[in-house]
Amino acid sequence: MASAPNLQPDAAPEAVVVRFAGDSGDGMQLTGGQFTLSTALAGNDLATFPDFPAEIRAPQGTLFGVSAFQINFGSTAIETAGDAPDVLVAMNPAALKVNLAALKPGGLIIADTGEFSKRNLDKAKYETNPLEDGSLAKWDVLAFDISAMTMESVKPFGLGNKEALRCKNMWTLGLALWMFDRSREPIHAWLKQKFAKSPDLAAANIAALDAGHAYGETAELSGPLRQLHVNPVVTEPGLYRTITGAEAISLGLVAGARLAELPMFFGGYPITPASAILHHLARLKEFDVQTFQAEDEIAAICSAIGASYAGQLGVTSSSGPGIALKGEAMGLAIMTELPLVIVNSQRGGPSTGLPTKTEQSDLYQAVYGRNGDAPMPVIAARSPADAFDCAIEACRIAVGYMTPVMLLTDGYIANAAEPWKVPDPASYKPFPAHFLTERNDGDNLLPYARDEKGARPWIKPGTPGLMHRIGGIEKAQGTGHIDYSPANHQAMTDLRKAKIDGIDVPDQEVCLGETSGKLVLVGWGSTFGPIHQAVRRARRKGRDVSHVHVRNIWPLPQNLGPLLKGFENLLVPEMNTGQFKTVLRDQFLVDARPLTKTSGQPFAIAEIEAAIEAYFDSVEGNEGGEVEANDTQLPSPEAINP
Amino acid sequence: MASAPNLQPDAAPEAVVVRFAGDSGDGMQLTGGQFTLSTALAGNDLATFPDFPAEIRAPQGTLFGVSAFQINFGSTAIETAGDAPDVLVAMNPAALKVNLAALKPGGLIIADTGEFSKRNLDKAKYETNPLEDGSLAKWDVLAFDISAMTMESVKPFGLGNKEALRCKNMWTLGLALWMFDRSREPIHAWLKQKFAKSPDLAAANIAALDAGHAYGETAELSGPLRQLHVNPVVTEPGLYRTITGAEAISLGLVAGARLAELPMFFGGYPITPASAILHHLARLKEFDVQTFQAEDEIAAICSAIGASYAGQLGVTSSSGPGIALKGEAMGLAIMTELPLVIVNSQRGGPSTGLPTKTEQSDLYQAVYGRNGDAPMPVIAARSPADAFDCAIEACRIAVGYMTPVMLLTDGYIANAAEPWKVPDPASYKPFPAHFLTERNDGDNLLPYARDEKGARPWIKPGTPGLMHRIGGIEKAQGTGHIDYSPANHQAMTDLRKAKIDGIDVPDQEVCLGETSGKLVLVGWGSTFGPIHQAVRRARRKGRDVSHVHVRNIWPLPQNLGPLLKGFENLLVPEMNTGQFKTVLRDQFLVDARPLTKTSGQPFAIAEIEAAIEAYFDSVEGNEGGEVEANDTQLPSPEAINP
Amino acid sequence: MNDMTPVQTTIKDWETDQEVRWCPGCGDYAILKAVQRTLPQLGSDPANTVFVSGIGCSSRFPYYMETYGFHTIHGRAPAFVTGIKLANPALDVWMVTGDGDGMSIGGNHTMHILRRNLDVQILLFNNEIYGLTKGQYSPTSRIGTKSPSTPAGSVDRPAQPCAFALGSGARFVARGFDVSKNLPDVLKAAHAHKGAAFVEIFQNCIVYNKDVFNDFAAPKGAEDQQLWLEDGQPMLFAKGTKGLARDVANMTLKVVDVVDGDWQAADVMVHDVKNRALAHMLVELPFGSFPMALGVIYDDPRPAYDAVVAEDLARAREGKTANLAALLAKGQTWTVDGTVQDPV
Amino acid sequence: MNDMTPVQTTIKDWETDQEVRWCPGCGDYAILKAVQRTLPQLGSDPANTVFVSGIGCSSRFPYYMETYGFHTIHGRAPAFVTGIKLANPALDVWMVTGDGDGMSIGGNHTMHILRRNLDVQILLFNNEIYGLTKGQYSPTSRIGTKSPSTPAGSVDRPAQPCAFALGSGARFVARGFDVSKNLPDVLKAAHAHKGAAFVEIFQNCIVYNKDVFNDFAAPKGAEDQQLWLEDGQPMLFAKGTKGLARDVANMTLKVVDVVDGDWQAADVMVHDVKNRALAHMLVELPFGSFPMALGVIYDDPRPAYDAVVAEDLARAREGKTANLAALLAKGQTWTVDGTVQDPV
Ligand SMILES: Cc1ncc(C[n+]2csc(CCOP(=O)(O)OP(=O)(O)O)c2C)c(N)n1
Ligand SMILES: Cc1ncc(C[n+]2csc(CCOP(=O)(O)OP(=O)(O)O)c2C)c(N)n1
Ligand code: SF4
Ligand code: SF4
Ligand SMILES: [Mg+2]
Ligand SMILES: [Mg+2]
Repeated sequence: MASAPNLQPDAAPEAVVVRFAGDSGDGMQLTGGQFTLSTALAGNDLATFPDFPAEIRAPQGTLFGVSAFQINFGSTAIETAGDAPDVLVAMNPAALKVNLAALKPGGLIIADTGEFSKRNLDKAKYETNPLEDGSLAKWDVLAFDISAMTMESVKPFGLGNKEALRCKNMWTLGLALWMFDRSREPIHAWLKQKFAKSPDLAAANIAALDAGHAYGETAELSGPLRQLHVNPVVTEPGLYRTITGAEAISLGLVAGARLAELPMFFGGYPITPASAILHHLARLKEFDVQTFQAEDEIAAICSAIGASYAGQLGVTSSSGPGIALKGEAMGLAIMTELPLVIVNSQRGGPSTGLPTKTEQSDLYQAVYGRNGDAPMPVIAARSPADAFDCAIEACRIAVGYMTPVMLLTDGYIANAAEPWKVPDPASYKPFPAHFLTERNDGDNLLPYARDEKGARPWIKPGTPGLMHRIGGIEKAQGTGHIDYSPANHQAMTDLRKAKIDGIDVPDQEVCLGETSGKLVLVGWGSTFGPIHQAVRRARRKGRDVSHVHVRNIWPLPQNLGPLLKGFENLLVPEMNTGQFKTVLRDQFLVDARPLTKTSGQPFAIAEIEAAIEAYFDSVEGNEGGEVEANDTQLPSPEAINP
Repeated sequence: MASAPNLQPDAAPEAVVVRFAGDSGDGMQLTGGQFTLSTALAGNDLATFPDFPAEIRAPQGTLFGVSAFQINFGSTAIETAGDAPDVLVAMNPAALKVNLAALKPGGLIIADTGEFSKRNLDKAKYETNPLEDGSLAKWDVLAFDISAMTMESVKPFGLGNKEALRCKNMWTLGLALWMFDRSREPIHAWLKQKFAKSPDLAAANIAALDAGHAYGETAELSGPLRQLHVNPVVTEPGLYRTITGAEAISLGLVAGARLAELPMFFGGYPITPASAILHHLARLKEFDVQTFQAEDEIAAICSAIGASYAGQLGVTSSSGPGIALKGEAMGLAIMTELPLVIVNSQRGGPSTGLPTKTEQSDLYQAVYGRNGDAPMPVIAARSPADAFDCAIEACRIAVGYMTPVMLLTDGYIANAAEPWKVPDPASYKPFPAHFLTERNDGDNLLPYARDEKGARPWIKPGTPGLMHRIGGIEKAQGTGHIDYSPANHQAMTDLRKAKIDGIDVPDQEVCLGETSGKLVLVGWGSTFGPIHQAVRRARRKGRDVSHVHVRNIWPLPQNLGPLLKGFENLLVPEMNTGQFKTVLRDQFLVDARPLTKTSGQPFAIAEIEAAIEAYFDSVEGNEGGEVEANDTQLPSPEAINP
Repeated sequence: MNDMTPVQTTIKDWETDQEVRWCPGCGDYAILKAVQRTLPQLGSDPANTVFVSGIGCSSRFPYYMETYGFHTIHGRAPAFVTGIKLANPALDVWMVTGDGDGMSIGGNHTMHILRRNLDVQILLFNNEIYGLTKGQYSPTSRIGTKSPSTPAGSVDRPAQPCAFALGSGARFVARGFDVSKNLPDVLKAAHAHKGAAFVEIFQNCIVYNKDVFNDFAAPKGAEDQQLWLEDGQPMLFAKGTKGLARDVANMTLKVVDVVDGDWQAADVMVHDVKNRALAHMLVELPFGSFPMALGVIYDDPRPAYDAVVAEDLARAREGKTANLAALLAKGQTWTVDGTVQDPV
Repeated sequence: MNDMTPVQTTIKDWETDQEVRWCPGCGDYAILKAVQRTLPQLGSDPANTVFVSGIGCSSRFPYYMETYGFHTIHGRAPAFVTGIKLANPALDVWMVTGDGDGMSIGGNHTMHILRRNLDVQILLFNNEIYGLTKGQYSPTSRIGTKSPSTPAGSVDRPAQPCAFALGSGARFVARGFDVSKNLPDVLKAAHAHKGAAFVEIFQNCIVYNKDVFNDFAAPKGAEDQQLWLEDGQPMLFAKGTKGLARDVANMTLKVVDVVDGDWQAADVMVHDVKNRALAHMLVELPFGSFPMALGVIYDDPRPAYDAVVAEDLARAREGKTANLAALLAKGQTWTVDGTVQDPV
């Protein structure tokens, strides 16, 4: 296995990337999920990424019916699901065909010969059997009849053919557990609980798991199969779990409402990849959460604004096309100065675009996409775990400053999972909402009076004596009456702007490297992982390069300008045609160069590394540029749903 | 009248500003219109601006029922309706109250004492009669009973009281005609034609007109009333008319469709101040124009896209809040690469904002306001007359590049009128649309093949053999089939961007001053007038300052960057909080400083002049800043309609 | 409506200090007065009352009511109302919209608030025109309406708000007109109905669509064209000289003459506000050959959306404790020393 | 439909080279086949036929039809169709939408295209679920529908597409279901109708809302619950053993038994596709106590919008010459030497 260095038998590799791929029906996501748990228990850091089939129920054995799960785990900090896999488990020809290109040269292929029938080969558009025609020469191939061995192992339990074959994924998992020297107990426990109602199934799956594990032991002696030990990573002690971005945002919103001491009203309309948040919150009613599936995105945001007006924390969520529809209503929330959190799970655009691909191309829309001078805070999550804190921050700003806030995430973060140190809710500082209970100007009520932060009072309908009218027409300072007078509009425009500009945003930190120097990579959102890893690798090679990752897109941290000016060169990697760089250039007049990628794929670490090298070799590309697109990159989830 | 220099009896003033103000019922717009014609006939250059009452039918005599018409005319190029009036005609107390603040110190007030009754004074919230309590000391006042004199003059025609009084405005016009030494014939002719059906009314109005004129002659001997002669301006010979921005855009669209040899489909939904375009086009059906009033803005743009798909020139139009709703559909037009013209008549924002006030605050929305990487050309009209050519340019780009185009105008341009040298349609180069009639790749059809400009072919449904499917999901290069592959999305994103970046935009010219130097004012849209005048005045004082006015907001002219870099300082006056400056700083990394005004009012020349002076005196303000808001500026039209 | 302890108020308590800015003679004035006169009789509490509107002349209504008021954006009032009521079902919410606001841009939200049956009074001021934007024709304008956007007259078939409401699933449909003395009674019935109460109010836009309803809504002289419906009462009009009877063959209605008030003899049908089939016929009666059906046409309550949602929430929360820490630690967890917590 | 000279085609001519990507067993396949089988019988010309859709599983339909096709954005198909037909009334346009696309986000456009009566066939695939976004409940889902967004079951009252269509002013309303052998006949009737033809097609989403229509649409065994309507024929079902008769008192319908096929004796009512009152009753029949009304429920044409608009344009253009130069020089003009041209 010479050419896959980190699979050297005796060396303990720093990180390994494994991809489980099979037919939608083969239960690859389950296999991956359990392998992830065992990996976590083994103390490795990890990142995973699911790769669903494009269709909702694709016909069996077809290319577009392939489902895969990739995990990257290691003994150092892992921040991406990895560029190219070291190991590919292919449960059928289609799975092999679709995922082969991504496999590292010299990587290992584990294939179930039982599924490489003429019929399946045809479905996968293979003329000849790749396992036999030598086309896989540059990889190590381990092909054997997993189907048969599974059947064999579960015979005692007298399952039907179909049911018996369903245990294949556990057999495979067993083999994988052995390969990376993992304990089977947690999986046993999990299976017992999962099939509590049908002990036979539980036993059968366990038998398959053990059989796969046993096969590894016996087969080791010969062939390319070797056992590998990946050392645990040193991490803070504490309670951990894996979490996806969608889960983290949902939980963060719940925590945020808690800290604001408000019930939450979530007005949503299904859209990929945002729906997951609606689904999560719909199950949390007992946390004073109410979810409302509106007739469209406009009604969703308007209902959320209505709820905020009535005294709850209004939240709405969508993706690009749906966010576009909410623009007019955002303006009303800005004009009426009501709190609101708007979550945008970005996907490939424009238009319906690539609903299941990830992209960061809605930043312009978030910062600039409204009629009139309509300033609105924007926050971007860098990772699944980070999304939790970002959601809380969004709630804090919305309630504290009486303003809508846009929270940006994307398809990658929404679906990717990573270990998360379960936080103690008590460790967060509460920011209770205050409601006006009596007139605030002697006998007069001033709905548009302002506190030291520039925020107006929040007045709940139903409060005796505080009746007043608000709306989308320009309001008079203080009274909030309709006022078209020039001086007032000038003043109100300034006040709205000053309020947002003045939000207390934490100072920007440098997440890796010096606070000044030759080159800084400025990122935002889900590019954190690849940028961070690339910068780390470059620094290992002694490059003077730093990584700055911005969470507060608007307003920007006070110290960001001076900080960036301390570097000779700025490179801004984004999954768009260069949107954040516009904000930086406008605000700080710094020569931020874009490093763009719009293939619907996350950056590969290597791509960013290459751009850094290009800079230091000062060849073409020094000025940034665009990443070569290729089809062999980390795929994004493939559920087609626009 | 010492303090109103340009009203010196014998000197021929360079320019004079007159405002006619009265009750909605007093026919001030008519008076203004006719005075405008006579001014044009006298060979003066001019600019006018109407100031409608806030309400649709305000009660008589009330402050919010005042209707005014301002005209600025002179012997040099006139580009704004003027800062402060030299002459104010006030037909009632309310008209005086509302407009007095705007009047130049030492200016002349002409008031109809007949209307200064206790009742009207109360309605205007006057404790005492301003004509008598000396509160008008710093102005020249000419108060006499116009009502009575009008009644007197029309007695012979035995009109009813109400009808007789309606002739007041003609009496006033007569006086104004005399004041500025104008011929009455054209007005006579016009009145005869207007009242062709009731000769008595015609005669009465003419009598009133003549009486007012005669009054001037006799009264001249004594008092502040003097006759003034404003010399004609030297202008190109030819046929002229006055035109508003809304008319110019409508005519420009008609001309554009003609030049493209296409029928026009206009899908609109009423909104102030955009409705006027719908109204104009609805009357031009014989020009192969079809207008469709949709159920909302979304349906309006979607129907226009549908029409473009079917082979017509689709056009849609709205203002801020309506444009916000169109964002998602714009993305579809960008993805399907269909021609479309989107007109945005900007108004004060955010939200419903100030529907009848003017602002330039939708530039961010125009350039950046869509989900995904969705580049779209943006053009901005600088004046009513300019709007005609801009509309043609928008059509040319839309059809030539198969793309939606945004045309920006605003409430000021839409309603303001200026003389327009009627163009010869034949003088414009046609840009006929081409439709694909047969397969463009041998036996294959490639709906997403590209011509040298990067545009795809336009294919009309109904064409035999060219059946194909398009939609909002990412398309494969060439075939246009659904394609989610990374390399394709990267390529298509690049192609869409390159097509727009490559649009042949005319080089930027310097409209006043040198092509390099100390200071350049960079404007766009309706700020042209005040910037131009201010720069002209400053240059007269010997200031090294130039004026660059950008029509092509996106993509920007190729030479704009180098041009701007030739100046030491850039000042960008905008009626927003500084939006265009973002585009300039991002694209050229030049230190463009904003000079902002967001009072819903156009800039006054003096405000920009002051900013230029501030720069040269290099005191505070050098860095631009924000214009002092005050309520005594040129008002924008006041029809309240949101 | 919503349950509340009655509060003593006078008409004055419902007037704001804001100058009313409709055109002199606009039908909106009469409606405003009718509403302000009705609320004290309902014992409503201004502090607990919310008026929500979209955009239009009609939608400026909230500014003139001394209650909580939200003048939102064009056509979306129902969505705001939904959020308000779901957040606080105790509020008494009135929605004011126009034929453009509620039937053109807002038609979809109108449908869904009716379908869901949110507890709110919906007043649609139908003047068959876009007043605020200066007189373009609206979806309810009659064919041939000349307007700035249809100089040669409109060609669209007009929408029928009450038919649309029924088709959308409305459980309360009523009609009135601006200057009608019966308007307060219609408003009271709407308020008494638990759930979405849809009231179409014909309103005279004297500037852009003057007197288009005069055939039945003229201040006087048109009474004979008004069919004022009352539950359990015969459907009589024209001072009892005419009535509506069953046309059995076609399963529809016909006009019959009533001699000396003997309506039984004339087979005049008795109005039943719970008869949905009848409601469909009444809202679609071709005016001219038939009178204009006014008053409460249909009133057959179903559980209100805000109420069922509240129950649903209560059920979901029942017996559950909201332990955030536990929620965060849910699922498969581990501690760095490697023991599993509650494997799922 | 639109007038055209019939073209000879076979089912093959209507199939594209694109791989059909619905879930195996999805009802959409059956509908696709029914449409592809019907078009040759109509003599339709693929080059003159346009399929327009919004977004949803159903809305992917155009990709599988070898015609012109536009897969637009969610809920807006009717607006695109309107632009297409007004630009070129000669095109034969079919619109495909879903219960989410057409009744949720797109409800308003659905109403207005029906109200205006644009000449188009509207096929609404009603699977009572959001298929493409993985199974959230839709506005037509029944109360209690468990879905990712309603884990405890939905509480909204469902919308009724056909009732909504009638309330919106539809002049043609029909129903069918995916695997029904009668579907082609329903499609033909829709195509024959000049104006907006609304067809609700019950469709089985076997993944997220499996077999919810089985009570009347099961491939076999449910025939007795189907009331197939035919103009001029008695409203019989259950193999002629049952029928619908007038409930005169309530002016509605009731189920009666028919003995030995003597439906007259049982007073079974004869279906009249032009009877609007009857249509209202049929689309709202409570299923269970009544059968499901299928086939052409209502068909009473009115002038199509695109046709009247075309006439309106012709009228406006009649005798007028389009002289652009003259248009530009319209109004009060002057030449610099100061003489007025045609003072208005
Ligand atoms: C998004 C948006 N589109 C359009 C408008 C312009 N607009 C304001 S009110 C109105 C129609 C009003 O008609 P209606 O609802 O009947 O109210 P009325 O004035 O007749 O009472 C329109 C089109 C707007 N304010 N916002
Ligand atoms: C503006 C916008 N909002 C939401 C979506 C997500 N979306 C796509 S299809 C769909 C609903 C589909 O339901 P239906 O119309 O019933 O079609 P089906 O899949 O059931 O055939 C939704 C919500 C979208 N693509 N665009
Ligand atoms: S325009 Fe019509 S509806 Fe609006 S205020 Fe005037 S009269 Fe009333
Ligand atoms: S999800 Fe349902 S509707 Fe969509 S393709 Fe699958 S079965 Fe058909
Ligand atoms: Mg109206
Ligand atoms: Mg559906």
